[in-house]
Amino acid sequence: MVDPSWRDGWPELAGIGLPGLCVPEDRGGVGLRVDAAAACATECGAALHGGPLAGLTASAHVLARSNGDPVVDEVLEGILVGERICAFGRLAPAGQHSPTRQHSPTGQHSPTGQHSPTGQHSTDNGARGAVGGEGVRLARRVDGAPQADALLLLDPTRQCAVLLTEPDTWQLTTGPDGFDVSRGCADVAVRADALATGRRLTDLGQAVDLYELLLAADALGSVRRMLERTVAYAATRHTFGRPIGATQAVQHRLADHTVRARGMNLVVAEAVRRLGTDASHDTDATGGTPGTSGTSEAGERSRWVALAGASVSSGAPHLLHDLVQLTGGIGFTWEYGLHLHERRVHQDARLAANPRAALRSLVHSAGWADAR
Amino acid sequence: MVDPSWRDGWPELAGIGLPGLCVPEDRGGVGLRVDAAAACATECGAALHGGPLAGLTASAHVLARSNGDPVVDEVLEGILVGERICAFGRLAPAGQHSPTRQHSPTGQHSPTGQHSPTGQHSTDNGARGAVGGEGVRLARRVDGAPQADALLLLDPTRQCAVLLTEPDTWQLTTGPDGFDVSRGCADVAVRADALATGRRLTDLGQAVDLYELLLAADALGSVRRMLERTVAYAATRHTFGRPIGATQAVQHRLADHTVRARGMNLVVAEAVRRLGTDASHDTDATGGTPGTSGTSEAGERSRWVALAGASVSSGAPHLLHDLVQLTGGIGFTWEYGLHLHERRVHQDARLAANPRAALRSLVHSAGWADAR
Amino acid sequence: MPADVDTGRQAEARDEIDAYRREVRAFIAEHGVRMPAEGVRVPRDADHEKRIRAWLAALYAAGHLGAGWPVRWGGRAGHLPVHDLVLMEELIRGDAYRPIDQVMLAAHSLLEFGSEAQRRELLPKIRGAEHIWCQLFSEPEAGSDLAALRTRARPAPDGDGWLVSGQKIWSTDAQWADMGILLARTDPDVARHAGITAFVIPMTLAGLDIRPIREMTGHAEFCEVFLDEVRVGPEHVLGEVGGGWQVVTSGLASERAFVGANSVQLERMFTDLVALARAARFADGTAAITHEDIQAKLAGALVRVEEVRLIVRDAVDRILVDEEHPSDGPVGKLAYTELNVALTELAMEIIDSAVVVDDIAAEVVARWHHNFLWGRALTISGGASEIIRGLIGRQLLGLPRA
Amino acid sequence: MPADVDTGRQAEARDEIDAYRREVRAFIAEHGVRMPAEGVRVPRDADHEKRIRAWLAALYAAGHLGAGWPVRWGGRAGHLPVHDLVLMEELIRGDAYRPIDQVMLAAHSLLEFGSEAQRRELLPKIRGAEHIWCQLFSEPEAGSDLAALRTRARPAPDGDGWLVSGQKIWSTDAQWADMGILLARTDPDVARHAGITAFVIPMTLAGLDIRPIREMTGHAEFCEVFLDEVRVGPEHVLGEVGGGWQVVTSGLASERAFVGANSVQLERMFTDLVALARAARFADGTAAITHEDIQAKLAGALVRVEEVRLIVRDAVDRILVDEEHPSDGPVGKLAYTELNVALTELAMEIIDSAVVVDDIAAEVVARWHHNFLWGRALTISGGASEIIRGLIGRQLLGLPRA
Repeated sequence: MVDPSWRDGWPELAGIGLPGLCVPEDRGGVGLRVDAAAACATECGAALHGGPLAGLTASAHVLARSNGDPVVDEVLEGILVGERICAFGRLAPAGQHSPTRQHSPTGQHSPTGQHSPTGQHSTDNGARGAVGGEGVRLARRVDGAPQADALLLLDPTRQCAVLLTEPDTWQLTTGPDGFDVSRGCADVAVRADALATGRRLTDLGQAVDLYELLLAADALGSVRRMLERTVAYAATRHTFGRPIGATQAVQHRLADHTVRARGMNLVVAEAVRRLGTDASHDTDATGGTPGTSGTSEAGERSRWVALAGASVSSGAPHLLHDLVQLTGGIGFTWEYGLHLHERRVHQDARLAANPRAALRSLVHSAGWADAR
Repeated sequence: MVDPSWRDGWPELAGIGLPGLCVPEDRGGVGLRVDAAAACATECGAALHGGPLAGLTASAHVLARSNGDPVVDEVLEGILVGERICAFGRLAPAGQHSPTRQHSPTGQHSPTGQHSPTGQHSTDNGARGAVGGEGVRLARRVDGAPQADALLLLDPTRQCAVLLTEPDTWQLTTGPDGFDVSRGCADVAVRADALATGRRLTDLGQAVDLYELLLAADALGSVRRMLERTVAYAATRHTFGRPIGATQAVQHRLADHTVRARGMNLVVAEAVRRLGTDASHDTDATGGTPGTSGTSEAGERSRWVALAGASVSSGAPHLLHDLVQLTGGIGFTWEYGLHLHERRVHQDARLAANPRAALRSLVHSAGWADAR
Repeated sequence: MPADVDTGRQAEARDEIDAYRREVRAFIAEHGVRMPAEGVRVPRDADHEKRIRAWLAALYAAGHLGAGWPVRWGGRAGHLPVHDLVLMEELIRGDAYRPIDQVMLAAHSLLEFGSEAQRRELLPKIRGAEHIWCQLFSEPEAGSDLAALRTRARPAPDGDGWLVSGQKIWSTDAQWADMGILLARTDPDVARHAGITAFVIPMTLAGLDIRPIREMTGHAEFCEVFLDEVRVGPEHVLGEVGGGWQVVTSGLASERAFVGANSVQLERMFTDLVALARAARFADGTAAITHEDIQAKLAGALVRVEEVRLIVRDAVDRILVDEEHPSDGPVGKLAYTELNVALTELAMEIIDSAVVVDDIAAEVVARWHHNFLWGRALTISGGASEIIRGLIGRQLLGLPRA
Repeated sequence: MPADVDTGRQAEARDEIDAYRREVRAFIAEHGVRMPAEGVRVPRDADHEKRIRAWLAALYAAGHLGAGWPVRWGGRAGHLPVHDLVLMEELIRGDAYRPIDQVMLAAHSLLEFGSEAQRRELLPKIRGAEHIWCQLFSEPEAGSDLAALRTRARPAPDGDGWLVSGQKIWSTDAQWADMGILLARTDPDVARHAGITAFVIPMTLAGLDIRPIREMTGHAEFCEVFLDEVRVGPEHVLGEVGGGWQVVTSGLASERAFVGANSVQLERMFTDLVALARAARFADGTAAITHEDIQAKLAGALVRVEEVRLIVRDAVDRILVDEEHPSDGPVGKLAYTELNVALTELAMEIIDSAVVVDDIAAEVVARWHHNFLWGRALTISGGASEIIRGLIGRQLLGLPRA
């Protein structure tokens, strides 16, 4: 269940800098502290925190790169003090996959300040699927949309983002993402006229890389916490007269999982290092990197973000699902909570369409897709 | 190593019917006994027999469907008494992948009766790659070619097969298939004029299905024999004061392998049953089969052959490679022989370009490749 | 329908089986109560429960359930074991509410170990669906290791009964069961498997506290059952005092015959997987199924599905002619439940990787979400996979105990 | 070059390391002897052996090998542990013949446990490559369980020496080694790990019979060594009588520093995998790499390669600053050797599925054939994966012994 109280504690976390970890100091943040942002995301994952940290960090990062627009500045300031939630999403191509039922968005839902205790944004049946029509654009799987009072939506076809601050210009529908019960997420249908008049931000900085990397870091938190917990359980739970952790069936799998988790952890850390490091340190004269074909620095950073996304999204779900097996019946209960992390880790993957999107990104950066 | 004596014992095996197990009785065989052919192939795999049973069975099956041609009849009779070896292969599309070096086949090699003890058909460097040129067509990976005195080559573009009986019209080159040391295999370059004048057989019957199914059955023999051997080893080999088969790390994997091997076994048996059964028993009014889209009986048979090929070729190599691990250092020696089965099982896969070809065949028969 | 029972060794009886299949199918179409969404069997409300009981009673009355019982208890003379499998296959195909495992187990146990009085009282109430049964076997400290159970039945101070105290867990359907088969330790001084007695008890006895457990699926299909000085008498003993272990092992064997129905489950799951791959779309708008990487995964899954369907059919073929090997049940269970998990993981990978799943397939996605979580129940309960691998190692491979 | 040592914590010493790397690279280019095809280290013939020994001696003379030894034994004052790794990386990249594990282990053991006389006699001969060493540790009944060794050293009837009898196996390079480190049981009456003594012996002693074992790769890199009443004296004892186990465990630790070179091996293997996928063609003439299913497998492999390269680098970073955790070596070994096997299996799958591999890549295919078979040596020797998982379970996770 989404912890309904996360908004209550949010201003305090904002006070120690959370949403501004990738905002320059002169814009009120703490600089490009990707390491700190990733560490916070990992802790949020481990704690099943209800906030959309990855999207919020990316939004703040973009807003901070636009200077002098009072509307933008106001949202940024609201984010930095923990009062505003600006969800981060991606517009689907115009007209794509719109269902046949049409329903013009009327702004029945003003989600500001609604903290749904279940993470399921309830919509009536009429509103569900009310996303077609000429006058509407869709953004799928917008994390934090049910709690958001602003939206920053990437328009991939125009390489820019649009900031929306009027909740009555969009409408939410729930999708299969209600599977994750620790955070709120929804599809968003936006009025085309609002998109046309919204603030258009063209300098995205490293927002997309940050977003995807922090999602991987979030899932990593679940893996770490649940692996520790399962090791502790295995050391104490007895069956057939000995701790289950003293059987090879359990011990050897925990060892394998630990090695894999270390690998995920280090790939995420390396991506963090590259994203947060001054560019002048990146080149090295003495050797090549597998899978690259002489890419740019920005390309190499995105490649490491894809590696992190692929590593965690391909490894974490299976690892957690096996931890349920190793925990046995207790692990299968709602109360024990392993499933809350399973749900969350799958949602982290979905928000970036991983693992496949990350793997395809690696394929493209390696140039294999151009092979003959 | 190819057992150099397999040809010596071959007439005796032919005497009990081996090469004619899929030849009608009125042509000197024992009928379409796919079950017996598969059982023999499995035994040959288990025993690392040096003969090209799958190809020979397929060749004999095709030759038996052509009646009244004395050249064809002579080869068939020779096969059935174990005196002649007619290798079975597939012509590559004309001009495809021909290396740049050109060398006209001169018939330096008359492979008849040569039983190479290493399975490596030695060719001089000049002859190696002597497969290009206008006047030449290639057939890759022809099992038994080094021992063959006749060739039956499928021409996929013309849906027929060509019988060649003059060894000086083709030339062998070795490829990476020397990896399998229990049988002889080579690429064959055939003079185009010989292809034009060779006997053209248009009724292939179930030759291709038979060939691929018997290759799967051959690999299954290796799996069964080596699994039994490893179980017996694990029951007696002691380390840290107990049999290694009494540790979960070994016992549980052997259990998993046993289950998987049973699955392979049953899929092969089902394909055998369908290939060898009268067509009238195939249909059933009460339900559908996953992955099919209402195919013909012949299509359904080929689908089961593809299932068998995919099952064994995707499962057997990894299973055998893990048996080496479970056997430890002794399993790593040449003498212990696990590797001989590994090499053979990979070769069985290669002769049908599996596992991928079989999986693609399943994709096509299911109609997924046509999806939008 | 390659893994249907009628295409196996029983081919000679094909016509009779086909006729029975048609009969069952018609019966289900006319009277069947739909399986609730996502396979949760616990009734939603009193009306739902009433309809379920009526449907189960109808199955008994028509001779489809309990057909293999002795004729004097309602069995049908011409019944063949294969009919049970045909019934189960058609119930699954028809999405109808299925007979309840524990009830079938209770009937089996009563027929095998029950006293004449117990049979006379209890068997008709099973046929009438007046009695739903649950098992009170597992305990928090005795899951896979059932012989470690601690629930104690102490002789009642006032005479010829026992006072039972302890805690049971994973009791399916206990929240609406009328009767339970209870295992309790009557003699704490003998070795693990001895000293355990089976009782058949009304779930209304004083001192029973039944608490549904919410599982990670969000539903509550299992219960904890607390026993606090529950008074049971000699009339509740099933079989011999101290002979509870035989009841357990005989009961486990009785469930294996239905393993054949797993074949139909796999068929349905695979169909759902293909439906998902058709509906799931990537960022460029293409359907997942149009991509060679997804096609390869589907084809690989199909191969495993056919392997396991044949493993199941092979076991069923032997069960039907009473040539079962002790490892057939474990092999079938391990193969089915582990493949089931692998299929759900593949489905989740496709869902995760999709930008959107066509709205029309929302139900498919919801089903995969449920199956993904529920799949772990199958690899944990009824003998965890880790236990089963050991059983196979010992019973089939003849290896020493690990 | 993300997993090279110089991009880790040692970034501050970057310039110095880069300079050393250039120096080593130039040295290899000028003097290096090529690694024989398929990585087999045993010399082909006398001339080959002569060139190998000269090359190894040159590495010592130039201060690239043995640089970390105490200066009085030939070590170099400015040596940093990271130099060893740079050396090994460049040797692998340059395809040059690499230093021999057992020789480095022998040097480490002599420096740690050798008497002054032993060091004075033997260390210079290592530097001059006059002495190649082998290990006489494993036995047919004592592989993973080394403490079970049975080779007996009985007091010689005539005085202060021993007569050693037994059988050793898996002794790499024993067929051309000049010296061996031998483990034998001097006291059969004490527990497994005690009572074992280490000896340093010339491989020319009477009673030694050395038989190369042909491995499944077709090569013979290991030997069996039979000992029949081999006479050894007190001067051959390394360390304390009965203190052999310390020599073993200390030696194993010494090898871990070179784990970093595995990162370069993985880099090269992955390059080879891509080369294979470009050269392998399917029936329609298309290259494997053009298909999305193969691309997905390559990308998945790349992710695992980068994970394991970082695991290795992470361990090396700690080793270099002496903050190693006991489990770092096992974690790195398990991760590297198991991924290595997985990569070879993927390569074999591509080869199997191809109709033809472009002739130009015949060498790539041959390398994969060798690597596929050889890969199992890595997961079996030096602690089988099954042993390593237990070590990790106990040392890192703190779980009880299984």
